[in-house]
Amino acid sequence: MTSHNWLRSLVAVGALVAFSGTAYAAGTLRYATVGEPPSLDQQVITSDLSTTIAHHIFEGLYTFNAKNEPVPLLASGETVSDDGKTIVIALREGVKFHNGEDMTAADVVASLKRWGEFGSRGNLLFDHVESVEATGDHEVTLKLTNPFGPWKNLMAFINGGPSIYPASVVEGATKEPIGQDGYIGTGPYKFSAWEPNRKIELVRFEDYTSPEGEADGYGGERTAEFDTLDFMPVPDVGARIAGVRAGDYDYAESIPGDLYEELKNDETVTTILNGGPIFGLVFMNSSEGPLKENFALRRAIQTALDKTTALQVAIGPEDLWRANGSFLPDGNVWYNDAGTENFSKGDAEAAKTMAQEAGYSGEPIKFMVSTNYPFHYDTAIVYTKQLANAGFNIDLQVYDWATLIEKRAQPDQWDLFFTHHGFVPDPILISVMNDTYPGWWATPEKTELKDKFTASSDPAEREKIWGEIQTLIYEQVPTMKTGDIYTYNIASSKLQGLGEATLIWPSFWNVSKE
Amino acid sequence: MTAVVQQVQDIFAGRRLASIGLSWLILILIVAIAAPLIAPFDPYEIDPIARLSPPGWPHLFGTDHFGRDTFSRAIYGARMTVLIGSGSVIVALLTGGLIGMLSAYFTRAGNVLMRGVDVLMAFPALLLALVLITLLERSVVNTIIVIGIVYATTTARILYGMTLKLKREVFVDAAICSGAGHGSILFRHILPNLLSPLLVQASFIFAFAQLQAAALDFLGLGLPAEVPSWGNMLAEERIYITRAPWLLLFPGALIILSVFSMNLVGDAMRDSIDPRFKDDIAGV
Amino acid sequence: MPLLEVDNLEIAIAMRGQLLPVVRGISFSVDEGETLGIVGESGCGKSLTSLAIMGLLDGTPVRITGGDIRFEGQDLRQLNRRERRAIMGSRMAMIFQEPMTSLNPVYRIGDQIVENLRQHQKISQKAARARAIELLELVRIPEPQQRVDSYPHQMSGGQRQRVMIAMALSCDPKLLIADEPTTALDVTVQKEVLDLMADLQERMGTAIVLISHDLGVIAETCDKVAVMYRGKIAEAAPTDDLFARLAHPYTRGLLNSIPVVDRDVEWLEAIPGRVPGIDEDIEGCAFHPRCPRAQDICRRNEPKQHRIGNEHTSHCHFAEEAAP
Amino acid sequence: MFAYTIKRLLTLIPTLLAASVLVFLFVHLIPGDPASILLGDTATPEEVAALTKELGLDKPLIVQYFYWLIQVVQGDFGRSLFFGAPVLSVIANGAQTSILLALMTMVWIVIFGIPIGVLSASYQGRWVDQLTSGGAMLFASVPTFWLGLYLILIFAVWLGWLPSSGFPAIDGVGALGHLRYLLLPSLTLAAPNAALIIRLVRASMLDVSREDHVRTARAKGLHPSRVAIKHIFRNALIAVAAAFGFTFAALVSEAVVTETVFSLPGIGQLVVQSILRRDYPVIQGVILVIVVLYAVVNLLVDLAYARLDPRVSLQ
Repeated sequence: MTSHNWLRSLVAVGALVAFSGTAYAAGTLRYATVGEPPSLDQQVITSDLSTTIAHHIFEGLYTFNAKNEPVPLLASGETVSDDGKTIVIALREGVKFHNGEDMTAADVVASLKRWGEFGSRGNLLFDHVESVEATGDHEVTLKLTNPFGPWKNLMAFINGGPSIYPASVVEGATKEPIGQDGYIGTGPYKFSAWEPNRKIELVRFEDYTSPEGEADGYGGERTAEFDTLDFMPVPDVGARIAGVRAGDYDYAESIPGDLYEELKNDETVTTILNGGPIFGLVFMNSSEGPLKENFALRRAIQTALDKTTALQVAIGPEDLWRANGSFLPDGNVWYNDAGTENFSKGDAEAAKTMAQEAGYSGEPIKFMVSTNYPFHYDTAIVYTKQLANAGFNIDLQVYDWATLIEKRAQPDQWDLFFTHHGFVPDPILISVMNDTYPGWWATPEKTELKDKFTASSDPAEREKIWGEIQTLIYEQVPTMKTGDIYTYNIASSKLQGLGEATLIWPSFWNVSKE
Repeated sequence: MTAVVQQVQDIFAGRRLASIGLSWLILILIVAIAAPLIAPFDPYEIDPIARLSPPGWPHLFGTDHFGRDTFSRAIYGARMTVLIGSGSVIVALLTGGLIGMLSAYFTRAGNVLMRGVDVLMAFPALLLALVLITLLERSVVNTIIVIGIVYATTTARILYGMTLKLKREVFVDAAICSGAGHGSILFRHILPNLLSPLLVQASFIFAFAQLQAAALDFLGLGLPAEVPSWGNMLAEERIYITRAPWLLLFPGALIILSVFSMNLVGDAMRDSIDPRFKDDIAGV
Repeated sequence: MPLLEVDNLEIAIAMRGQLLPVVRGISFSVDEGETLGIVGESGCGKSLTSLAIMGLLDGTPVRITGGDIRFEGQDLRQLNRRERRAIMGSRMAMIFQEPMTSLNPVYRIGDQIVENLRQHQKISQKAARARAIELLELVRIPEPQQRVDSYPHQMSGGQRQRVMIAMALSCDPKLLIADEPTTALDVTVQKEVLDLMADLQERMGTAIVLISHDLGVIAETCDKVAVMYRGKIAEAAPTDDLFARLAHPYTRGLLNSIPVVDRDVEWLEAIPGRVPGIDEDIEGCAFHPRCPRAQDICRRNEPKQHRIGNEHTSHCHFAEEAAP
Repeated sequence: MFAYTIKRLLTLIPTLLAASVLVFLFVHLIPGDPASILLGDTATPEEVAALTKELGLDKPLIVQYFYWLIQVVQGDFGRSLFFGAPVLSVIANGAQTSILLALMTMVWIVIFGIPIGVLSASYQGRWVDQLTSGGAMLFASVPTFWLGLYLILIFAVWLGWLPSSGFPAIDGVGALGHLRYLLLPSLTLAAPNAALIIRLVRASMLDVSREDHVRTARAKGLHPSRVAIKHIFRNALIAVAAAFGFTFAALVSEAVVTETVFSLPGIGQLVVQSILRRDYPVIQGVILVIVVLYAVVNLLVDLAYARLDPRVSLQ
């Protein structure tokens, strides 16, 4: 019943308008996004949508390969001193910015400084940085206060990370995102236009100098096949799906799980699993309310939940979710099943007794969830029913995302709230590790383990400490993981070079259309 | 009572379509009242194994993506239809009606009030709903209030016009001459004359409230998502249009049939009332 | 051969699924230039008769169920719609009771007259407009050059009725039907309009059928009169003969109920009872329940037509003795 | 006429002021603040507070209101917190889509609505009338988005005749082909509104056909179709014109649902997204633009009244 593209251009209907011709040249990629990104200033914005677009424009010193290991991008290499406190990074030469300027150490230092002070994740690294200076036209030296293992991962994680701008753009920048005229990077595409609610257009950067080496994940050679990339906000999921099937879009993101089988055997569409799964988190309020220090009550809540059922309902087909207790997915270097026996007991009776022992006497527990993310809401509905069966008095409060974020910052407004977390290459980046993140988990045991974890730079030792941290999480339950969710995107079957799975943010260099 | 029955027969005599519409509405009312007795399943009960199963036994209308029985939710949806319809009518006629009538009667204050109504009317209905809902958080009562306010503006405008007309009628002067106070003139003389046009306006509001509620649900601003209402069922399951078509066909048909019936009934009543007001209620 | 002959005309109205008779077989005729008055209480069928003659019953629930209407020798009921329309507004024309609403409010009065002219005659827009101005002058509208472009709401009731007359007479019709033309006007204007009609009749030789419930108006303007009661002609005669010798108690009742200026009377005489409803059928003479002289015979069988003078007829068993 | 227009526009100012206060209050009462949305999930309260201060949103409401009002009076609606672009350009972008969509929908309403309305009035009671007014009412009972979903499925996905969603900007004559993106959305929007217009045309024509001047027209021996168009419809047009005005105004702002289903970058969609993003300047700007639009449409309707009905004089 589906037709080929040439049929579609023979428009037979419409007394008003009867001539054909597609609105876009063949050399254009049309990407249907979930909405408008807040801004493309990568350093201060953590929205995945923003990175999906912006990582075509801006590049960092490092990036990740297919196995999520950091590889050089704008940097050509680095030497780390024996005491691990001095890092000298050599920069690639002949790299041009979109405004024609050459990239030099001065630009890198200015970018790192602004990121360090104002970047979303800047403090994670710069709390341990003594100084950063240009020690040559194409060489930057970083002095740390103490050895800090995850520095390379943090440099490579572009989302809210250190993307490199020209010094002229980034020097005066503060917390407020840089304006559109400042969107000047070194990437294969450059910013062309932002028509509100209609599209963000990137065009090929003609004199882009690509890193050498065979393409591997985001690393290696990058060639811009498409002339333009159009990112169009299509908030309605139905419109996104219909659009790809009807040939109006070439790629669409965040597609509901229940449609996976149907779309898999629709030959005009290919389904692309997201390599790095996202995972749902239900945070507990550690500063006020019934769950304040009552770890036993929190464990009772976690015991009452049968997370597999919730994943079936909220996500659908088996191969799109895993009831996996470890915070990092199977096959990832940080995978660890420590403490995961308490992940999904689903034992209402045990939970009831545990709750009574923890002194729970039926007072209402405020559970905040937003409708902006369908699977948040669907999972919360299942959890509420399961907790009700286990005798918990859950007051489910449904808000739009903006309201939830604001109430979440006020300790007296909630006890549980539902959010999700993107895939991260290093556990330090998980929001629950940040003491000021709502939920405010900052027990002495946590701080002690956390400091040990960041201090060491030996991977094996860090993995062991992470196991202890995960056990502590299942014991103090500052947050509950709901399970790994493999979101998937759909693309027109005419796109080549996409590969079976994408990393977190789809990339469209080395990709072309038939 | 027989007088009312007789009047109803009069209105619907010779109008086959309208009488079918009326009987459908009566059926909906009965189903709404007896919902707990008729519904085979609990409309909220989640059954992950039976998710998205097609119509058959025991799920006559199939199940939604939570595994909830669509047939039971449709039955409770009838209850929500009656609730939203009558709620919106009451809010619209009470607020709008009073404002309209009083502003026409007490012209000095009335002008200011009606200017206010104009400003409110300049607000497109859905934007008004949008702002109120985000302010008040989603619930059945808030949805009813919002839809009620939306139609209060049009009702106020219509009542304002009619009361102006009635105020100039001779029988009002007669009442004044016989010493009647403002209160009795308004409620014993003017209001009875407004009852039949109000009844017609009510039926149109009842009908359009359903569409407005469905639109709000679609935008994620209407009833809380798990509340069983036809609008919600359409809005929450719309992505399954090809995967589980029954989730959109049954509720869709129910809404269309019910709104169609309400419109037919409204039309029949409007044609039978006093022609003086007929051109006022051209459209809601 | 008379200009208009109505022979045993019957008209009924379709209501609640049945055909209820309104006009129960009336006959009369009008010669060229002659004025016939039809008088009767409202609901006696006089207006429907005029609409039937004019052919305006299409699309209404009223049907002609019997009898013939011959106009200029042609039986109007045999004509098809197109032929019927060719006569309307050209050979015969009509003016109505409510001048305030009889003109289309959104068009200038000149254009409405031009429309009638150009419908029936090959005439240019300019010539038609000039003709319209002449007609306005003919009907004594002041400053016709300006008034031709004014809208109906800018004119008084009397002026509007004059415009209606101008429009009606624009194609020099043989017959003008006037359905209570002056009822809605106040007395002074009434006289002006009636004089105007008489004057125009004089000049153009137009026959007039004047319908009214006011015997005074009829007496003043009509050559002959037909008195209708409940769908039948109770009495018909030349105007002078009728008032000289009344041959039907109903006509007498009508006459007595007109207040006379110089006679001071305690109570005005009124005909007792009311006109029977359309769906009530009455044995014998329809007037017997209200007739002061009703006898047994009146209650049992219907009176046939009695001839009193040469053109004086009456449907009353005691027509001969009913003299003054 | 010109004086009347000026007078009407002057009366618009109090309405605008009232509306601006109402909108400003509403918008700032809604929980949630732009800064936290901009910075996203991992921002700390201090960072949110810093950005709020930078954006000037920490000042008391009254100060913010007057500061904004003074700007608006000078024609500067401020910059969108979200896009960083001036509010007016953001709105203009949306306005083009909404107005084109509304115009195309009005075309369908005129092409389908009026003839069917006149037809069902002329054949009152007969099967034509029952079929058309029944059909019109049926269409008026269909939820817009439900209709839209099926139109997309049939005409875009299965048949592939028309694009399913989106609307590329029309920035020149060459881009007129983009109008076909509005075909399905305008039909979806036209269905319920055409139904209203059909019933209105029918009702007002039936009323007019009972008036005396129509009988006069018939007495002039005019052809029935001339009577129907020149005399009956011409008068009915007065009531219909008013409804057209309101329908057009409603179309521009009520099309939120259709814009969402077809993901058109119109004003309705802009307001919904701006409220979700708490983009205060854009919300306020759009609402004011819509209030002005309503006032202008009302004014045009009144001017049309005066043109159509000589009895109405513009005081």
